[in-house]
Amino acid sequence: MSLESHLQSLKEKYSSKLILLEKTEKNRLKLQVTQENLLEVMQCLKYEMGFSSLESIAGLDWETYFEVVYHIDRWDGDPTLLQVHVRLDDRENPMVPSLTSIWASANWHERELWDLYGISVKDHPNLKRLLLPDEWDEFKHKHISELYPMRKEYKLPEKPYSFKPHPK
Amino acid sequence: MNFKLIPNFLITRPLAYVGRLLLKKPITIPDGDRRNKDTIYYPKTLAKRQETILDRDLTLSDVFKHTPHLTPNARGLIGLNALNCTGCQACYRICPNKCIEMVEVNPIPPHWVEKYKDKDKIRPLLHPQIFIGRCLYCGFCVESCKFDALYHTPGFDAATISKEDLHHDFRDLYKIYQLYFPQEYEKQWKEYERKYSKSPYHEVEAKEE
Amino acid sequence: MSEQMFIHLGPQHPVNHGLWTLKIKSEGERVVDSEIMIGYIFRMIEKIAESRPYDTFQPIADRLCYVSAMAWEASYILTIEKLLGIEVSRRAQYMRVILLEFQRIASHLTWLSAYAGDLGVLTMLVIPYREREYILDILEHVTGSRMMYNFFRLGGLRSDFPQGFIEDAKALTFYLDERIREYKAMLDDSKVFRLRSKDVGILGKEDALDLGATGPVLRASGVQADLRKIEPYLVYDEIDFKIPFQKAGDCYARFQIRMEEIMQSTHIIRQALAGMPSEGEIMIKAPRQLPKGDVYFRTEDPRGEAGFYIVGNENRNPYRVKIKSPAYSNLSIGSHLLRGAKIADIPPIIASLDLCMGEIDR
Amino acid sequence: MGYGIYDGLADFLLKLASLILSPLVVFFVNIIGFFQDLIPILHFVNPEDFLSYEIEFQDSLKSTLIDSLEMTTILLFLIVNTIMLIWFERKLVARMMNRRGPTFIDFNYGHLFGRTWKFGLLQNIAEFLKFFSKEDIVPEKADKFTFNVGYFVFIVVPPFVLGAILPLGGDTIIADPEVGFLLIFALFSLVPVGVLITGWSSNNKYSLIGGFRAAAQMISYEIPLIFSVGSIVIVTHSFSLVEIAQKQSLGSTPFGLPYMFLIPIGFIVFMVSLAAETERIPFDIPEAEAELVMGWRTELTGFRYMMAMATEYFILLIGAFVGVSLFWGGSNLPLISPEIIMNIPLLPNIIFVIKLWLFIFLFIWVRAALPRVRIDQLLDIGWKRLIPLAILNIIFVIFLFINYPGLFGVING
Repeated sequence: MSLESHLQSLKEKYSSKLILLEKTEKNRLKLQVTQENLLEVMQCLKYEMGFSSLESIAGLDWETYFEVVYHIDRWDGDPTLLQVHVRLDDRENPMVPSLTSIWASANWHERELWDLYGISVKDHPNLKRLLLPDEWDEFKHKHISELYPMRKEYKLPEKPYSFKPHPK
Repeated sequence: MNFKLIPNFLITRPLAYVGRLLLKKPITIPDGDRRNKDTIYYPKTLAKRQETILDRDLTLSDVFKHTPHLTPNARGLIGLNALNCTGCQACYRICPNKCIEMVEVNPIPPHWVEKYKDKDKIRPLLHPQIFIGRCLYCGFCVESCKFDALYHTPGFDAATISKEDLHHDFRDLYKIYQLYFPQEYEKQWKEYERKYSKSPYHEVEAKEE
Repeated sequence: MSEQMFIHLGPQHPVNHGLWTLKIKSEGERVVDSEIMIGYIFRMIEKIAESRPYDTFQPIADRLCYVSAMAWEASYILTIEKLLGIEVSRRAQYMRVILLEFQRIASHLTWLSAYAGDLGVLTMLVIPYREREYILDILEHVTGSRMMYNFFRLGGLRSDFPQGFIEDAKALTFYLDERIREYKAMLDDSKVFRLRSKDVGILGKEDALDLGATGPVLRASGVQADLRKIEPYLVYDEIDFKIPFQKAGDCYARFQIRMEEIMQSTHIIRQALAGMPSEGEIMIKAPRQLPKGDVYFRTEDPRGEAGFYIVGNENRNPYRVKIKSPAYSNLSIGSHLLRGAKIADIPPIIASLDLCMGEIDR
Repeated sequence: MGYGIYDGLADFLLKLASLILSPLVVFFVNIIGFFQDLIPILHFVNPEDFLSYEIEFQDSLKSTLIDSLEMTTILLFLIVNTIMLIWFERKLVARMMNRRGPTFIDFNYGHLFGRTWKFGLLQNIAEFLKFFSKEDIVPEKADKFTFNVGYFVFIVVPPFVLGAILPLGGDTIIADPEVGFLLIFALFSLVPVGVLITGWSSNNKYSLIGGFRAAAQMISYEIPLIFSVGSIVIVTHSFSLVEIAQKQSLGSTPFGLPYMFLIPIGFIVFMVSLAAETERIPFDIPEAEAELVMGWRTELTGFRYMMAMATEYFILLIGAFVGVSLFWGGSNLPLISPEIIMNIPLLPNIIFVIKLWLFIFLFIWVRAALPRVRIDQLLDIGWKRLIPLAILNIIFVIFLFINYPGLFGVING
């Protein structure tokens, strides 16, 4: 199944649901999907198209809305990398369906997404904090921006140390 | 040595491999000055010499006597040739960890005063002060310095007793530069002494001797 | 002894190379279930990358995985060059390939000493470091430092190779070939080593793809996935080399693959040394800003497929840098591999995944 | 010396007591003897049989006086040998890894050919003293009694008691009871019990698993050990090490070959099971550093740890003593008649010690080359490979013994 045939089969099957589908490079595909039919498209990708492994899930905070970027790729036959964008407009509690049922490797990536961005994941097997310590909530219970470090509101201190002039 | 000749019954080949190592001369801690100084690029690697094994058995007490001689382009402590530095703050902007702080030189040195003779106001001379504790030794400041004032020196002993000493003042940097580039230092300092008598960079030495 | 026992292989334990916790629920000798907890050296590097000019992030990209610093530097700089569309001179590309392959050999040698050390072969705990010392020495002469090189620049490298480097590099490759053949006598031919490695931590092909294995772990399960062949970057398409892959999927297959990869790397280095054009400028001036747009570029790191997803937004600081780390996905397989294994098998399985906590915790 | 097992045992116990407390015993025994002559009331028992016993007691008194000096020398040899064994192993394992091993703590043997000649001989003596200064921690919730006494009785005492029965060359031996190496193996089997008790009573999960594994391993490897040695007993009709060693000289076996060449399978089985018995790589699972930290020795610190480590090497040394006398022919060399060796005063002892250290070199050689075996593989090898091999070996030896009696130094069948 070469790259073009992927393109064609995706177009006719989901012409309505896809917002954007294009071929960016030699073996790269870009796909924009809405949050509702993400799960369905992913299932089709995995079982029909043979996109066998999910590489990484990246969260993106565009101040007014969130975006989640999935990288999925296949190795057998004609290896291609598919980049799927999902836009989440709801800023208070953004939510993404979990893909662990399709790709087991999504487990850790989704836990990290929830841990650093606060994008909750629906029916994820064990949604716990992965990288931050479990007591992180008590440290920063003041404001939501303090809770999820990768959001834009969470500012790093400008100069983390004080400069003492040389005693000479 | 080709181990295929030894019949492989359960564990005979590993024993042969280890036995051969037993007979080989053991490698010791490479001595400090194992590099002959004439070639620019000393091949410590095996390529040029069959064995890099030290002929003298180095014991622990010897290690403290020898300072390892690093390669000429080693990226160790940073030295500052204060006479070239014009305080353009290129290093201050480029530093990834914000370790560099520009410090004003209060008794303005004579070569700077002489530069602004005709103008009415003398621009304050700034020199970098590096907090070596946070420094990544990445070398961006040395590359970005257009007046080749900052140098990488193969120095590595930045350990100090108190945390304050980690802030290398421009005088410390000048001393490091002098330690590792003695010829250039002597040449420039002699010529500077001929023109002007004293400058703030050298007060420190006077006090210490 | 059927009642279950909880063993807590805490952060500091000889079996996990680096700081992470392995909680095991074991029944007698067999591991029933295990849970992996990471995040002990979590530095939020992705946030640091967002608050810092894009070209000064490189020394920190070095420190992602301290054993293969050059590989991470290369993937960061290549991603930025792809985003900015910078052309690199052929000589610089050849030089990059040589340095990357040396770094791959050094990383595999470190892995070998960790793996053999866990199995108890005392000699092979020490010998690979002797070879790695020679490689670090060559890299020290080229870049100035032994592990954190910071040698890549936009458009090429910081400085040219020193005089006399080419003969030494070639001689070192022949020396390494000889040593790797000797390792086979020490490890491949010893029955006890095969006894401890064969059929341990078996990973099927579907499981490997589903669980997201990369690099030698994936190739050990029968998938021919090597980015240097599939998405050739730099000058890998002009150099011919084979991708070693096995079907067994156990620790022994991973060992064989890594040894074969070292042999391939020395082969690549020799070809690159021969094919390197003699002139070509080394470095260009870094442009002021990152353009609007995003790029995902992946390179073949010694541990697997390392990728950077960088989003630019007309600013000197990148808007978002997502780091895809191979050891992170390899470690997530851990609990699957350990299910049903024996307690004495934990060290070989964990060591065969070649973990490096710097890039896992980021 | 063969006047009845009971008396032999009494003689051995007397000698053993004198061995451990030899200086005191010598002084104490003399005083009793002296008073007995002065004050007859001490003959509280019926004087006749006591008298006869007394005469025997008198001349055995003289032999204790001579033997006690010999005993202290042999005991000192054993202890010094154990310590130097640790140095020997560290130096050899280091050289097999292409590095130099301990060189720093030693006298300076001068500068020759531009080298400071130092061999690190005092390294293990320094460590020996270091362990004395280390704090001796008893884990808080540990079972105090068994941790203190159980550990000491079962791990440290048997090897030191064995010191009395070990031959050192031709006929220099403290007490040579007929039971010979049966007594050695009997006391060997006490060690796993001690290991189990220490592991269990130190209230630490790791040492518990280590203790169970050690017990499983040692028990399962004693069977092939005794089978392989049994095949020699069939041939030589005696348990005492000295006699077996003498039988492997020029007169009895063809070309004076030791039993290693005549019963090769027995030798291999003996070596493998001895490696497992003394927990050497590739069988040192109980303290497999990788997942069990230090196995059953995790909670031992300071003096305890030093005793445990010294005992481990002492057991290896005793294994080497038994191995050399049984399979390598004690102080006899092939093609050289034993009389020549015996006449030169110290030669048999020197040959024996050289053979001893060669025997230990084999273990160190294997230690540097092989990885550790898993516990279930270890038990597989023990039960499925070694025991059938050992039985096969016995059958083979019996077949040889019946058809070719001259082969094993037994003249008339």
